[in-house]
Amino acid sequence: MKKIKKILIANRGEIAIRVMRTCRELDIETVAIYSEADRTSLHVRYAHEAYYVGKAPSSESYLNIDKIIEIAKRSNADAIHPGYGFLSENAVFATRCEQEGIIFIGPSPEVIVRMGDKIKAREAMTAAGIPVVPGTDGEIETEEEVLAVIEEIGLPVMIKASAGGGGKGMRLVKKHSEVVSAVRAARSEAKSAFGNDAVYIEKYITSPHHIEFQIMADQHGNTVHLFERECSVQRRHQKMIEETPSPLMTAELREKMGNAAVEAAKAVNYYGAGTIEFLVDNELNYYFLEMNTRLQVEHPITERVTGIDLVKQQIYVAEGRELAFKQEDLKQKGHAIECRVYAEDPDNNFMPCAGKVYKISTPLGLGVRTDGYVYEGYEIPIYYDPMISKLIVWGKTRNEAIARMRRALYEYKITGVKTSIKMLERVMNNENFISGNYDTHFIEKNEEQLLSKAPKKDPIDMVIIATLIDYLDKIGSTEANTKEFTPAQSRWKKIPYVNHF
Amino acid sequence: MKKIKKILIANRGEIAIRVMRTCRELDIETVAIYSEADRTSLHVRYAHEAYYVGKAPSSESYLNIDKIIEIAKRSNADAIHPGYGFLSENAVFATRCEQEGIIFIGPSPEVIVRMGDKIKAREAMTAAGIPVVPGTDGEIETEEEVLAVIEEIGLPVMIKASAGGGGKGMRLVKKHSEVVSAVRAARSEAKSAFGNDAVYIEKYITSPHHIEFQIMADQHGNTVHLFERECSVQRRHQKMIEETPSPLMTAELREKMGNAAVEAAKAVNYYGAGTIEFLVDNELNYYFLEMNTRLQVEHPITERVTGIDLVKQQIYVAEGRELAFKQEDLKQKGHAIECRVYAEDPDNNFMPCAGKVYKISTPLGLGVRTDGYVYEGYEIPIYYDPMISKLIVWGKTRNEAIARMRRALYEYKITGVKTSIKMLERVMNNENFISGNYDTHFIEKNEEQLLSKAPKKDPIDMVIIATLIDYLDKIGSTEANTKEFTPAQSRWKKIPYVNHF
Amino acid sequence: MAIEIKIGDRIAWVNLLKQDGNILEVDVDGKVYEVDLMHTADGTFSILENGHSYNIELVPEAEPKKYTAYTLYDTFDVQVIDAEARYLRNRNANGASSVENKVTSPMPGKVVKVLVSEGDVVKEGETVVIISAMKMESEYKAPKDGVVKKVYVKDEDTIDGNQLLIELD
Amino acid sequence: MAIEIKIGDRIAWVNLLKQDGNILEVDVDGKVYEVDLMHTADGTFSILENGHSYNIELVPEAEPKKYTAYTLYDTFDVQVIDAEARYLRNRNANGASSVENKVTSPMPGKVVKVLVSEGDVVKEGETVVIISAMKMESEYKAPKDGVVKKVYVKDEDTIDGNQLLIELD
Repeated sequence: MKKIKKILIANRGEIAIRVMRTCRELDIETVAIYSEADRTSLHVRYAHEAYYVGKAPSSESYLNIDKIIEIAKRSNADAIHPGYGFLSENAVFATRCEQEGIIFIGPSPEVIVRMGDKIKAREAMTAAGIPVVPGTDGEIETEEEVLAVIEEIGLPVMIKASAGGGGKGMRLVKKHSEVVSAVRAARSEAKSAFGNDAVYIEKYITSPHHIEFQIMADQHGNTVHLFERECSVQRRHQKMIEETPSPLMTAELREKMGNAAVEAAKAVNYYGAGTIEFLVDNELNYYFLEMNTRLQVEHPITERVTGIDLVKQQIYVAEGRELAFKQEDLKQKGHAIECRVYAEDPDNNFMPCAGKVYKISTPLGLGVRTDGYVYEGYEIPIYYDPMISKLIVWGKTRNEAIARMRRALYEYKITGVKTSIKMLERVMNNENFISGNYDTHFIEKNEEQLLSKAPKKDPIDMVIIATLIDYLDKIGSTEANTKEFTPAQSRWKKIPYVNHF
Repeated sequence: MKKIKKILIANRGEIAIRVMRTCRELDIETVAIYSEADRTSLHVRYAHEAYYVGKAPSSESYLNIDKIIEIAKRSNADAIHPGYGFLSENAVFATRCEQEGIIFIGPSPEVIVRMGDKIKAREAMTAAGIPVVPGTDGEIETEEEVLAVIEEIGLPVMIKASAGGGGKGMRLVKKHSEVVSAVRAARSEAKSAFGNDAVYIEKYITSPHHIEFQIMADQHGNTVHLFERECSVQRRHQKMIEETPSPLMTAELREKMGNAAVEAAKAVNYYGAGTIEFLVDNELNYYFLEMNTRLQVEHPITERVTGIDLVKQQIYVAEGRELAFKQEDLKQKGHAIECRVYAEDPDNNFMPCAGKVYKISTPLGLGVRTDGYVYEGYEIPIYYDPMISKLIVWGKTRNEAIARMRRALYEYKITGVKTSIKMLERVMNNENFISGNYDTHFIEKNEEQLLSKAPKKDPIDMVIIATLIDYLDKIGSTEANTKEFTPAQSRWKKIPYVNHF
Repeated sequence: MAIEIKIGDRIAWVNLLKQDGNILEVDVDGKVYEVDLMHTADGTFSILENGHSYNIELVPEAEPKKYTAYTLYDTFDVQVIDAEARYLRNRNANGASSVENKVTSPMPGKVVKVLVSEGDVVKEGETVVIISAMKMESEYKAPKDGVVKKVYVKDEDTIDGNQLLIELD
Repeated sequence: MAIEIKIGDRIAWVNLLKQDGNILEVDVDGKVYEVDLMHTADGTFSILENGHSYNIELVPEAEPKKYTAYTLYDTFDVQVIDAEARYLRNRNANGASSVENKVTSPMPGKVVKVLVSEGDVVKEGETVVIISAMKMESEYKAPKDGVVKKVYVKDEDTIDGNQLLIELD
């Protein structure tokens, strides 16, 4: 067993900081890499060491294998944690790490290749007796091929990046006229996200539930699951809200799917943290969708109900330790929900919205966790994912968790950029969500309530008064702060004396 | 059963916000009161309604019973939550609430009188068969009386405020020469904190552990305990760090003391949340010390290991509901630690240190909770308690919790005022604390390590360089920002182009 | 001092009647409010009105005297219309440059592809530019039938928010 | 540009040799560093030096050119000693007003009781003023034997940090 002393985190944003936090708790030194757009990003400042990796576009920085390996060697890192996205499911990278004697914190390159290739993954699952989503074989090389395949299996279909994940490089096609632009867009996204623009086609299942199981396995053949996550609230095929337990789940189904997930992992000699994604229909039939051979964005809800730090376990497994717990030691305690906060405009088709953050109030107190990375004055770059923070709450019951999430979202204020926060609040007030009655079409089906603004109980006249005062203050402002050296000031405007009603 | 719809919080600071958070989760409207010093304090801005209650000194504001009752009636509040300190253990106030038809969220006035009078409390406990701390009867009226009592029972003794709690109005006396100033100081503190300057004397037990049990009881005779809190890390007789479970505790002792605590509560027909404080010696003998008939500062660690929102339970009990759980439903899961962050100077005898907060970085991520109320630019008033925040962490084991607390304290940066943060970090690195080997004299016994600064692995030359640049920037600053209207700016200094090594 | 303030579609007439430190008397469209108002230079407002506690954050926009206002439940576009603003507005009204001729990008991003050239004939709804921001591509379409008058960007350009991309005739 | 910077007990001589945007070459007491330095106007510094990432927060004190510096492990008092500061320092040195004659309060608070009057004879260690801040009372004692020359505060006064309370002869 090799004790890891220094880890390079080949990522940015909230996940880089998430990993570094656990490293600090384990007394492991951290090495950050940063692109030209990220010199003042928080992960650079949180790390013990930080090195420039390349230009802003990810293909020249966070996907630059040679440069990352060079930095790892230069800084004497024992191991590399890839986070999610970028190189986390890149077998070439995992192989390079192995060749250079650097521990890749993740499964073996062989498993990444096999599970990353969605076709091969389906074959492996079928062999292990696990039902798979109906679909076609093989990857698609040209747009003409797509049209040919659609002729065969009919519409609607999903165009999916073969190397995909995290909802990137996916497009639903309902009409022939959409094919060309859908393929081009999926390709282009896949290229910049994964460095691989191959896509394939899958039959589109109507009204499914997206439920996944968290797997943790060591290098000694011990494999457990850490229960399910319900991830059906999605927009643009990207998860928006996750919860555990799933409102759909029964104890029997949980055991059956959990065992299937463990079997699936064992079938490919999996080790580390991984996720088996299933589609579940309303009759509770489930189909293997894909395996993500990395940490998921939504891993914190599993951490909250099981009490297991998944990053710590990833590092322990990478060191070669045996898992310290067995399946029977694991319990789901209470209910956890995660809301992803995106810099985007929910009123405008969820269009990503880069820009400068003006002010932030972070929700705190009982049962609330935030994993974010932006700060006041931070300029969100246009080059990367629009997710700026994750808000995770826990409650003894699902109702308590929903009420707490509503409270936390109320407290969460990020100004200067458009975000999904108010939209997420509306989900927490949605009757179908509250009753647990939703599938992956939740957003479309509840569009009217979700996109309509709340009745105006708002103090519009107070906004007008505030604006007036700010305006008068600015035009009358003669006290331009030109003093060179000034100590800390109260930010509240000085008035000669404070009155009270 | 009366559903409470609106609660006035007769408090300020972090506990006012703590209570309001749960109110928001329960859809209960909140009414804040504020003194002249608190117009821009966070609890005023968090509440639905806010009313001015009086001048800055607490005797004229947060202890002003008439005015608070007037505001409660004017705002149509159904109930008043007193928090801790101020009027939380004031029977006159509880009685007034009852007379005015306002629910006081706490026990009956009779119980407050009985347990607030430490002498009567001791009598009740002795009658219930619970061992009490050896001490003298009766309150002390004059300083001469004190000297007479000391003649009888000998030194050292503790001077304690009869109405005391939270470490206020307590003074240890070892020498005769200290008596006069100790009594005067204890009195004066008690007067301003509780509006009652009566003090009494108790024999001082050497090297005790301060361990308390959380009680929750409804108005239907159901009483449970929510396990212990170890509160021995204290300075100036005020708690600094609390944890649960206690490193000293055994399963047998826990059951014995837990039962004693439940018996103690039942003996006085207690309802609501309360705490039975015990002194425990190294032979694991325990003595009833006092009962706090209110929420404790350190309640969050109990919430974390039991999953119970104590404020929610307080409100439910006040509404007349039965407890939804029995003793056997309660379990301690994992380990929780709380560090209290005071605005004080640990290098200067923990002297309180008011002033303006410059910047704050709040620790976030897995297993971390903060309950605070100060913000950037906030001016901490000189009139109230110096505690500005509580940092609570959870870990699966005590070691994981300590490592996490260390990480969280590392992330916690409050500049502009002196705080206890670095001192708390040194406790987390103290060998005796890590091995669980400590009593109430922990700080004195470990003074050398706790007050010495860490070896200078610090980048002093980097501080010098930063200062140089700031200086050059300010003297060369011709770009005084005199523009009236400017949009959000990145706060990082603009440079023509960013270079990288 | 009375001015007009535009909030959403509403234009309110507002007048500060009296100011005694933090206690203000303000007339908004004929309704008189007495408020206790505290604020910071960077736009954080705490207003107490008739017991109620209101928090408002004003974020200045790039254009002077324009704000985005954040309240508990909503976000508003706010604009102060003083004498100067009225003058500018009147002057622009004479210029009559219709917005409908222009394709602009509301967000910063990168130009993936410009699909038209100057002089091209385009139909309403036809994609003219593709912009990529934060891994998502958006297609910008012609707002009406017309002829491309001017193309302001080219492939690979990095663009700011509210930047003009294409002008039609 | 070379200046002196006092940090704790050390006085360092520091010289900015070269500046290329964020890349600086700085000489500190003869040791030359190449650093990548980014900072905000309000004193947040991110410095990369030889791969290491350092975070420093500079908080300006009431006195010009004085800071409190916060690093990962410690807090430092820092002062820039430029020509002006040197001049002032030399001038004060001639004035020779000894600190040991004065009782000052480092923190803001409220005067509970002044126990001496002008002309009183006091002994070293004798309590002269009681200050209350945040519910705790502190006793301020005479720094040496002497006679009270001047009393600057009275009971119930609210005082600032670093305020002079009593002067002895």
